[in-house]
Amino acid sequence: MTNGWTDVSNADVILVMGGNPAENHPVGFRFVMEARRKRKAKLVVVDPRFNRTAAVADSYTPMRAGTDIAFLGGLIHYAIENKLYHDEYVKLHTNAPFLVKEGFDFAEGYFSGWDGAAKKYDRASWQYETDAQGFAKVDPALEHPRSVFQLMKKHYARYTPDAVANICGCTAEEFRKAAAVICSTGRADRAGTILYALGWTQHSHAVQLIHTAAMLQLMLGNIGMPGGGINAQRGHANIQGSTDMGSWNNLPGYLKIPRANMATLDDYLKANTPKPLRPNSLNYWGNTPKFMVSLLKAYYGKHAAKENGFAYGNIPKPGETENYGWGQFFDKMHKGGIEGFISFGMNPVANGPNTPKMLDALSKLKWMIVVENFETETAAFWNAKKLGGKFYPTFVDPAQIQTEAFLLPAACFAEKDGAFVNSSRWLQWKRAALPPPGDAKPDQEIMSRLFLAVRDLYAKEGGKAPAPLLEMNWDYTNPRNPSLEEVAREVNGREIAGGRQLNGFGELKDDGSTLCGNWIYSGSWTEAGNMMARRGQDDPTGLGIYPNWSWSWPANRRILYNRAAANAQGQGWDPLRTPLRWDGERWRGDVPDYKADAKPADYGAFIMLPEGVAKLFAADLVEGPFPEHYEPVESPVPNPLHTNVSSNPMATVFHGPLDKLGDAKSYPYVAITYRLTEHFHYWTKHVASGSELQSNFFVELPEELASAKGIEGGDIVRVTSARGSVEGPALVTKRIRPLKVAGQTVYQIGIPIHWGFIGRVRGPLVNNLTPSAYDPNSGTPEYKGFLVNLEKA
Amino acid sequence: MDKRVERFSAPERLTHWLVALCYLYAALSGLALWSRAMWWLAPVTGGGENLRAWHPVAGAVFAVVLAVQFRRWAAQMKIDADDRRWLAASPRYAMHDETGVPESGRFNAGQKMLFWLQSSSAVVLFATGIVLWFPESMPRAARLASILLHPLAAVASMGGIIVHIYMTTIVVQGALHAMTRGYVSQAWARSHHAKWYRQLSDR
Amino acid sequence: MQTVAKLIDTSLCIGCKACEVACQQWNDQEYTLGTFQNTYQTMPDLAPNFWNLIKFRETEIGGAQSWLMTKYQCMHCADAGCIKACPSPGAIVQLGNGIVDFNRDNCIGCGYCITGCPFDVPRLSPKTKKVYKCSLCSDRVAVGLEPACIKTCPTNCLTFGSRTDLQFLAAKRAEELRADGFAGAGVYDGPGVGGTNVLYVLKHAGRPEEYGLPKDPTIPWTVSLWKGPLKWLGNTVFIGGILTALFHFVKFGPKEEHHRG
Amino acid sequence: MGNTIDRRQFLQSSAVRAGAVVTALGVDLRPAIAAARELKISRTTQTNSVCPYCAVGCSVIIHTLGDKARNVHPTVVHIEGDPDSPVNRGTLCSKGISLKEFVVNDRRLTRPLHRAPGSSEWKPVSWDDAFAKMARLIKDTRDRTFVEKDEQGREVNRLPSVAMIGGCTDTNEINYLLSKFRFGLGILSYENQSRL
Repeated sequence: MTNGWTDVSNADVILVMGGNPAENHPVGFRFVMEARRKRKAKLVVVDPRFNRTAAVADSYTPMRAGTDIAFLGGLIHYAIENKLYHDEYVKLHTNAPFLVKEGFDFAEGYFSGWDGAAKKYDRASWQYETDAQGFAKVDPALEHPRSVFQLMKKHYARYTPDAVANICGCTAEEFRKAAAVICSTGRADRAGTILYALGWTQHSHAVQLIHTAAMLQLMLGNIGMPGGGINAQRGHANIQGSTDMGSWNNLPGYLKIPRANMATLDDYLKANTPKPLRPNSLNYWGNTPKFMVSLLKAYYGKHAAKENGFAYGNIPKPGETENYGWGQFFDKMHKGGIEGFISFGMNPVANGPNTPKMLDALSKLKWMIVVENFETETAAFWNAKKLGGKFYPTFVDPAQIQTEAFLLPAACFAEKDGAFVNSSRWLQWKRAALPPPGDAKPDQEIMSRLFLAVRDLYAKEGGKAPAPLLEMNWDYTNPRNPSLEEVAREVNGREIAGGRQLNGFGELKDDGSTLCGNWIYSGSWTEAGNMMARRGQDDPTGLGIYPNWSWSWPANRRILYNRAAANAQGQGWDPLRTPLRWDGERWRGDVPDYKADAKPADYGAFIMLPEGVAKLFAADLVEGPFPEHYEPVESPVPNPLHTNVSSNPMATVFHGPLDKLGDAKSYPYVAITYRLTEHFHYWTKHVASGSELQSNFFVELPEELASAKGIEGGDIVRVTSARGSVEGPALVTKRIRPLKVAGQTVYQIGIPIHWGFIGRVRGPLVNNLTPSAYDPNSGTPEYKGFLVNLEKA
Repeated sequence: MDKRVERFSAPERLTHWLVALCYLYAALSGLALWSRAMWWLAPVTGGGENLRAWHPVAGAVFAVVLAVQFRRWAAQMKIDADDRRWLAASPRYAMHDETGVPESGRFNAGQKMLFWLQSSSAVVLFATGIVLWFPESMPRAARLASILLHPLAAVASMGGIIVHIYMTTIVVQGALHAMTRGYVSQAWARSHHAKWYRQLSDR
Repeated sequence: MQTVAKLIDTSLCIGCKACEVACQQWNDQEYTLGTFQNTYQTMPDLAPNFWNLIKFRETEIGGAQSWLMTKYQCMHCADAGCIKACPSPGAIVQLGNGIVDFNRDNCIGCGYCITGCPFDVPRLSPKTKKVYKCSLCSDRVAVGLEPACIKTCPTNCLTFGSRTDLQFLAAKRAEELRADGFAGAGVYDGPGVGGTNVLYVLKHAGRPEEYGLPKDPTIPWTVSLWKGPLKWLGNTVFIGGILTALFHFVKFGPKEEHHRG
Repeated sequence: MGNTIDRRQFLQSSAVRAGAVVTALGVDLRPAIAAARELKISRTTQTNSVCPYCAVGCSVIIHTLGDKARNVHPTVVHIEGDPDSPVNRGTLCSKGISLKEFVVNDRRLTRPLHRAPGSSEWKPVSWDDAFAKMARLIKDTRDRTFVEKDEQGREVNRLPSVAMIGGCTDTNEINYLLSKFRFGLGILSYENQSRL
């Protein structure tokens, strides 16, 4: 979230699209209701289903799953066409005035630079036209035909209301009505927010989709504004913190993983420290060396010295173009290329795409370690034939599965301390209330003892490449079970000499004199103590910024890009709703997302970007600098905009025997999977209360389709995709409308997740159906909008 | 000494007293449920929870035994022309002025009326009682009707019973003895049930 | 002494069921599993171990697609039919603050309250032979805590406070809704039962049945008849019967054999 | 009338705490005593925690009974929203309000389990044995498949044959330790729930 939950109450318009907060974030949704009560805010819902958010909305527009870019692109077109965008904001805070190199083009579904043989883009033509110093050229009037603004206007000229209706399946009138409300925020005194969730991220074009939303919000001048922003409602208590601590391609703090071609730390820093693209760009990532060296010091302690590049060599490095993401490594596992697998509290058999393939992949493992509160489908995958056999006709008996499995009992949240980062980026410290049951242990003890056991073997017996293992700093007071407070202090960072806790990442050094486990968390545990455990109630701005409640990354800043809520003079666009303003000497309000002592004109508002301004045109994404509507990998119709390039040409798709894709002839219906408010993910099927609220798996389908198929509510239906099937009772409803798309009627089917073959209540795993197709930038699978068939069982 | 005449056979007496016993319990526990002013009867009849459990059981036994009694007596309870005249003259009967009061058979018209009153109210009490016994599985309309009809029938029934008890224990000396021991004197029979007495003598 | 109340603004209910579970948790209810009923509703009706149910109704009102979600529980009527029907003194009590509470030690399980209730709320447990319903968390209210359902409600759909304050708030909310284009918006508070201490704001106040609420709730006339005229009739019969007998005895005494010819 | 506990009766009642309780609810609460039931959280220890489900980040108060004396294991009797939190202000959703059912749950795992290759069941194993076995398996795999230099001879120090996932249900600190764990071993294939 750029803005956070409490800030939603400052909005005038709330667009909920690709999310369903009333059901999946009911407590967060209270701020939507507050905005409506306090500010008469309008709630606009665009969704394939008339869900519980739509039930209380001011306007609901149905749409076909996977066509969000068309809808949002239509909004951009609508805003430009009707001059509803915030002109001054766009000129000041975005790259709309930047000139793009000659040669950039878009035609017939491809941007310039497409290499059909290699199936990828050469992004050379997507760059800015630069001057002698390497700065981008601009046209402040936005009139140059190669200015980002003009290129964007041209790109979205095709996204007329009729075109949107034809793709999305709503009527042009419905689109216009929603657009009028949404685009009403393109004024200085109005702010609109967007709430989204997995309905946007689970597509083969997910990142582009969110880019479109960001573009729309920038056009409307809503980024940085209280009551604005684009706000991802994340689905797990610490999915944000977990992401902040890195994934296969990131080190903690979003430092990029070193690649094989970056042999030394210098190579790495050269490749990953950006240069400013405008004279007034603060370019904060220019501090990358401080962050990286402090991280290496935290990792390798005394083994990290200037002479050895701070033990940089110990960090594992993928090849330049290699991908070690979810789709790739499970595919590799499926092909027998992975021996061992460790899962700390995740259940890929349930939550990963294409369960039949997942089961097959796990059965090829030599060993597997699962750390959990409850027995999961993943832990017991080897028993899937017995427990869920009907849906896995080709899966083998346990006797044929040679995987040695460990299922380790872990403490649950109430039995551990530590910090969770919520969607608002608030690090909230929690305390342990009781010891774990029986012989269960906290994860840090399990992990540490396992790590130390391996390390002991290396110390005793020697072995291959012991250095990365032996030099990793595990020097905690109790290494077998480190105190999380001690770990949190290390994450915050300190001066190595003297041990003073740092006040923030501004104090980090690139000479090895500071250590810091995650630079964006620096400031969370200072000499003043644990900032994450603070319980202050004050809200000095009255905008729902609670600076003394817990601690927010970065630097306790609550609204990201808050400098953009002010104009060139540093005064708020809306004087009644200004998180940050320049009083002539200093910035007042929220912690400035800006250099604290710099004048308004000194720098661009987007200090993390080399441009210094926000990017409407973004060359970093693999499938193009402007988002384009591409159909899902499985689609009921060819792309109405360019039939030959129907789905995302860069989408990650696998082609093994278990990766089949279906066509509209055999699988005519569009399916989406989603959560219900009654359950949490695959956990509450173990919990009595959730089991009571919704005991049964079911399939939601439109009345019209049901009557055509002779299905009545409660009849058992079978849903089949090219990968697998599920069975359950039908919930027949008016709330999913048949849609007219490209001249034909398209039916959508809703399938809630939450059940599995282990639990207090059981049901089929919906990922039996989903395709192994992923977004190329983020690696998220396409759970929204794949094809199925439906029949009465 | 007068010759004795058998008035009620042993099975008749047994049924009557079984009915009476069940009735007494159902009536007392029912009175506790009837009004909070009568709640003092609840401890007497076993306490709230027990009386809730036992009242319907007593009612059910009452209904079954009453059915036996009904089968035995129904034929003798037909109202004939004499009975109608008897009823017309009943105020005088009540004031012990029996001129013009026709002679009675085995049961006089008042007793017959009581029989029919008790039998019909028992039908209502039983039907509505079943509903009130298992309210959770009964339709709301039935419960709403029963909650009114059950006490209504009870009131009617108990009104009759008050008269019955008063008549049989105090007004008509010897009646109680007839039901306890089974026989009456010829004089008593002749005096109270002349028609019946003649039938017996004719036999 | 102020009467407490709960306000349910149905226009703010998102059917999240937090109130259902809060009730279950606070009252340590046993959870049960349900069978599929072609609805999102947790169970078809209230149950002895389920005192607070959100009713889900898919409907169309004025041509607009609606999905109405209405919390349903004891209404804590001022003139409570359950109390009227209850034979066991102290089993159902109306506290000074208006809460209609059960004291299950005194409950005899007759179920009359179920019939007496205009809203069909109390439920008899076949297991314990006692009747159960919402107590408006009288134990929490006693120590200054809100009822569990109200505290947990994320959207402000539920509000707790004095009845007077909430009547004011409800009227204001209804007015806001009318200003928002819901001409039929209004407050539902059961005048037929002397007002309920659970107030509803409905967008379509003229059609409470759409929400699963009875149109004009009153104590059933059979119950009123039973507890009113019938009681007097009965008392007359019983007392009159006995008095008449006494009078008769004194005036006429027993029959003597010689009366007859 | 007899069913109403009126103010006088209340004041006379010996079972009732003394003192006026007029709270922020704006309601005089004194008459609302339910003598039949003791408030179930009146003797609990309260611990501040955060809901482990979605990422709204609702603060919760965990009520435990049991003073941790030698033979006493505290147990959770109730979990409720924390009114101090600006996020939830005491409110919780249907999942959060029933967290007790998650913590106190007869389906919780309470001892390490091991499944031998080809077996069709779990067998309990001691922690020490489990750690020894797992460490041996990890070392064998690492020694066999670790890549110090790629085909082009560049130092890469990676362990491509082990994959690891998780962390989104755990705290920052554990996630940080996980990063040390995996980089120590050389694991690159690492993902969490944000990928899904």
